[in-house]
Amino acid sequence: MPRLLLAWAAFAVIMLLLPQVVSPGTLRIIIFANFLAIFAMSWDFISGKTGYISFGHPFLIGIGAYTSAILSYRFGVPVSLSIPLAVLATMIGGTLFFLPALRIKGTYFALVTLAFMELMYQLVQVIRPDLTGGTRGISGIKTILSGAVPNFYLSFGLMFAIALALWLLSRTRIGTALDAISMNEEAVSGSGLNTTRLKLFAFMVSALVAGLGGAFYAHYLGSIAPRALFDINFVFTIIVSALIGGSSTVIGPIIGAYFMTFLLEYLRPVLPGSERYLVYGLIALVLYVYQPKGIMELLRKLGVRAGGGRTGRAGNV
Amino acid sequence: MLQVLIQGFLLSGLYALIAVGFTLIFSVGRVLNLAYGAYLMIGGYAYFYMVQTLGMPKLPGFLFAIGMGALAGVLMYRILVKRLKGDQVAVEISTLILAVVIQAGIVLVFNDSSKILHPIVDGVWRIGSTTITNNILVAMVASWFILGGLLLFVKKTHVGRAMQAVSMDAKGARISGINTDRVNMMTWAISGALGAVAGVFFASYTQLNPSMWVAPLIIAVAVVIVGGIGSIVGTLIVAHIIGFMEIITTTFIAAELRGVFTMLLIIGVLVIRPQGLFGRGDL
Amino acid sequence: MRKSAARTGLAALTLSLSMSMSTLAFAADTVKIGFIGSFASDAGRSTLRGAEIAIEELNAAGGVLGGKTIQLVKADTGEDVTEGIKAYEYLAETEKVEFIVSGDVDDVSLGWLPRMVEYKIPTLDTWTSSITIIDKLVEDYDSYRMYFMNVASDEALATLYVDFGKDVLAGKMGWKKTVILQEDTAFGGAINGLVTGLLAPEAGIEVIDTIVYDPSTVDFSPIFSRAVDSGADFIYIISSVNSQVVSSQYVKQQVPLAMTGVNVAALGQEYWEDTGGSGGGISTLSPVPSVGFSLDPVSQAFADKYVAKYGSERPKYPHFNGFNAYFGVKQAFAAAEEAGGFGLDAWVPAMENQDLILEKDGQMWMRYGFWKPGEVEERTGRTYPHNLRFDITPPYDDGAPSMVVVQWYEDGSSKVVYPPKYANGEFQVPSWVKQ
Amino acid sequence: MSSLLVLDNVVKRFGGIVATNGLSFHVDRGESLALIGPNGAGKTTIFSLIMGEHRQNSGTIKLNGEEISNLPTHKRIQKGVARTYQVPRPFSEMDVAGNIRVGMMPDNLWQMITRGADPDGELAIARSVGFRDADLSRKPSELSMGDLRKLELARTLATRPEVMLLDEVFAGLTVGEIEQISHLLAEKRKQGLTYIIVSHDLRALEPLVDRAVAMTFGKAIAEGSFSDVMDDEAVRSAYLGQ
Repeated sequence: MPRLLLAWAAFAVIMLLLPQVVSPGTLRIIIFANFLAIFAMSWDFISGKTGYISFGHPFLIGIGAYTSAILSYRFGVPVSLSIPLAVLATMIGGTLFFLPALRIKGTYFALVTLAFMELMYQLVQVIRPDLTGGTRGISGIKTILSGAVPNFYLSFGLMFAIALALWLLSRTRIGTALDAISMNEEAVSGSGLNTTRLKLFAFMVSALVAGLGGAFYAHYLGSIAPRALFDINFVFTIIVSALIGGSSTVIGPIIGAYFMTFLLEYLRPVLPGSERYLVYGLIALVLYVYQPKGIMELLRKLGVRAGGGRTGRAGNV
Repeated sequence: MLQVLIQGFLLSGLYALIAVGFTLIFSVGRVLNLAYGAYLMIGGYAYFYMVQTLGMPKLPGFLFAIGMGALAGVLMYRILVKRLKGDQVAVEISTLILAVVIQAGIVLVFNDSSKILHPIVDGVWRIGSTTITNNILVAMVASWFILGGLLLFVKKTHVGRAMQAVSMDAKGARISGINTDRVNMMTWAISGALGAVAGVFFASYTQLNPSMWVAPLIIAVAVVIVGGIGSIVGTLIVAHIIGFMEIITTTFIAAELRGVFTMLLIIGVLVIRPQGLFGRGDL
Repeated sequence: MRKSAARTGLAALTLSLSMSMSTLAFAADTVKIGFIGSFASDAGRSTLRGAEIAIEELNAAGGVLGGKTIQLVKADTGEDVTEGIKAYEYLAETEKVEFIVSGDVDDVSLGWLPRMVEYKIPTLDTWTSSITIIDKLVEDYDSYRMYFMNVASDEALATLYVDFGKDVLAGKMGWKKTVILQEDTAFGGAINGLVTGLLAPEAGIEVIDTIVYDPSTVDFSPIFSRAVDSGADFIYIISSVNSQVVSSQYVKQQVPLAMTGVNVAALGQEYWEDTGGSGGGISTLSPVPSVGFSLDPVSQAFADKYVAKYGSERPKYPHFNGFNAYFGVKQAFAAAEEAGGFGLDAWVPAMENQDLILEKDGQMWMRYGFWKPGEVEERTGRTYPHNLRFDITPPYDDGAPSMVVVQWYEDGSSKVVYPPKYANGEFQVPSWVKQ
Repeated sequence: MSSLLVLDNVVKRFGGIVATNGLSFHVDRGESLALIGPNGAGKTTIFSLIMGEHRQNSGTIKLNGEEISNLPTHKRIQKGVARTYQVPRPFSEMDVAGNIRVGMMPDNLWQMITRGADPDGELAIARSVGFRDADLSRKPSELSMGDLRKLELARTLATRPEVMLLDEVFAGLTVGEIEQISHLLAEKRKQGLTYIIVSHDLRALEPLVDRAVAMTFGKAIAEGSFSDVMDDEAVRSAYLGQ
């Protein structure tokens, strides 16, 4: 435990020194990676941990982003208030997400969440476009900080705090119990635990993270649009980040998010046109099919080989 | 009223056609093929390329589209699904990624702009203010024929019965000497071919564009969820529920709420009756 | 595992360092400008190529700002809002461009707009026509002053349509009632609001029903049935998303009612090819210059050059934003020459003063100029800072009209049918519509 | 001795099939009971009903005099019942210690977060079912069938049940493993654990129980000491008739 904490601290120190060495352009990429990492961690807390696969995670992120954006842009609510309210709204949305999970799981649950996202996409445009900005969304949302370096620190601080909190949480017995749900839900209730309450807890944590991430994301971007948020390509990026990194770990989604973001960005100078998305998708596909457990597993295997067959415990990080 | 009836039947026929290939994979392979919409796209673009770019006659164009769809199905099965060995989540996610890849591929080859297919059959006729194009009529009739043919195929032929057996109990089928791998591959090929046919009709209704795979996928998902997996007849019934609901919403309530009701129906059915309206039967 | 993660991090660091080094190498004798837009769409490509031709000409004529060569950096948005923001950041921070020309749809422009305000990079939009952006300049000129839009904003277009309604639809065709078919988008809502408010008082055309539809509608037959049953004389369509679907289903179903309005898909020469010829009889409002529009000699020279260079690849003929990008980039550099660079305090007023008048047959044909802040347009009584200087008062001697009405005939040709000054064809209804 | 678990006139139908048909029996504190009967007699259904995995159509199930029929599974476990399954279902990616940890957890989110695991307690339970200390870090995939049964017993015991329902604990085990488990159960019985056990292995069963209930077609047909039940006419014919 202390050794791993040290590793976290080292990670933080390296990242905090980063603006000294890399260009603002790179920092901007990292900012997006940080937000993607937050979303992927949020996804993973429901889907990786409890095994309830969500195909509609942008539903939660979108509630967070839209609530804070509407409150601050339309009603002049200060960001310090609009973000907590957005998180609250997202958690209420998370309860909606949770209702189907009481009765269905697996594929059907995934499809309901997809339907939730689609519904949200349509409703945002139809209901009160004077508030949501309809199809065009809202532009000119108040930003919290400006400039690459401050925003890097903000996004990294947020991401790091969430990651550390989730990591600490997953090391408690509740983390063990949630992992157990993904393996065998009946046996968890057969161990005298209220799985409904545990799942609700996981959904609330996930919604909290999604709401927090979504709200800060909106205030970082300065603009939101339904087409960018409630989009199957966004779902794709979140899920693939979590899986390619390594599901049901905390570090995994972070690695995955960084990998996916940098991959797409570093393809830009080489392939400026639409070939970029093709190559990007193909790499994701091949990596996923080759190693569904993700980069964490690859690293673990490498570590095992290098360490002469010692069984690594990287899986618990 | 007559108008709603006519338009309802026409649209529902198309929806049934779209959903049936998806149902097939879901009930036989027990996996959700999120790249199903891509078959429609591949079929539509293949037909467009042959007929409207190269100027070939319609029939070879149609056959080419079917072939491409079947090929896509087989490749998907061989390269992805088989490798993932029935891990449902892995198949869902990898087919989702694949759909995004195919979309990027289509953008690359055909560019981003929407394309319109000529009607496969020309001509219109009119009942009151209702216009019926022969094209849509043919799509509906074709849909009925294909669904009927599929039903016969599944019930009467050897391969069809093998598919049925696999859909009920894959392990049992394997023990009783059925080559489940081949049956699965056949199913993927047929599903791909059906998707391509649906794609040509769907595109001749609407348009071709690189993100066209999402809408039919959602229709297929809605039909399968509301109906419950399996049953070809169930697919037909639910396609009509959804088709008529859309027409009624558009005509009497508000045209912009078209999709909202479909989504609410999916969520409602899944939460209240997770097994679907017609249960989770076999093929 | 820790070690290897650190190693990957290090590799990423060196890679990004080497990238920023390479960008420095050029700095001395080049001016870097950026293109942001969708590479896969016809309109996006038109913009890019328009800008490329302008740059080629400027470089060939001895360079800019004391003999520097212009270098163009391209960033694809894929018509995705988030990718648009990343692309803008890439141009601004990794490539450090001095000026950006954009060719993309409304929500993508609205997406990167806050980045523009932050980086303060002069930006010219050639496609987006969203009045909401111009409104931001009205409200907060100082923050947004680096923004220019050289296409008439959507609000201006509605006004021209009302004139068309009065002169042609009511005047010539004798139509008195219309049903509006509006797609459920912000664009649709904006146009509908303006047109509905003006049609009855100004053109004497009554709006008897409005049908708002979902742009992803598969089957339009119930919608057309409702329109036909409404008893209107014609359908007024407002469609910017998936517009081909509406018009091709209209043609395929041979809806027995004339249809005119805004159909964005019909703005490019590829419309005929893409609809496989099933797009005849459609008329639409179009920005200037458009399909069927007869060009002045300067614009024609550009179009010829474009066709010679790119004529084998889609789009074979520039869309309106191709012209806008060509002239806009030239104007941006002309302003930069005057201002001694792209510093906002000098460049913005210089750009505001740019005024390119293109003449045909001895009279003003097209005009690339901008409304100045505070300058009131007479007819609407409001200001349009940094929007293309459009003219919505006939006989349009003070500039180009905001838009023209374009007609696609059933034989695949297209002409401008309104306003009379620019018209080279007649407004027609499809052959299956009984008069 | 008070009756710990009492089933009274329990009826359960699945569609048209009657799985238990007015079944009544009880088990006293400290007692051990065998539930025997041919395949399809409804033994496993009884366990499911007691655990709340299915709900009976009529009849009552009382634990310590309290009706538990309307409680969800986890509440019933908190009241003191627990079961093992015919096919062991461990948490596949957790080691032995982790599996036991889940069983030991209190059903209280706050305590689950704030209080850490109890490795000594886990070790004690693991040892009590015969695991060696080194086994604690092994994964289920590395365990033999006998060890999986032990793991299931350990996880179940970790919930500190008053009465345990043991479903086919000997199925799929080698002779040596059967002996081991029998020994273990005998030990637990001595310590005062109450259990109901279902098994086809009647020989292994006999020394482990105080009393037996024989059932067929969802009904109890005989009750009494193990040997009396086995000698019963009806029981013989039910078994032979099969």
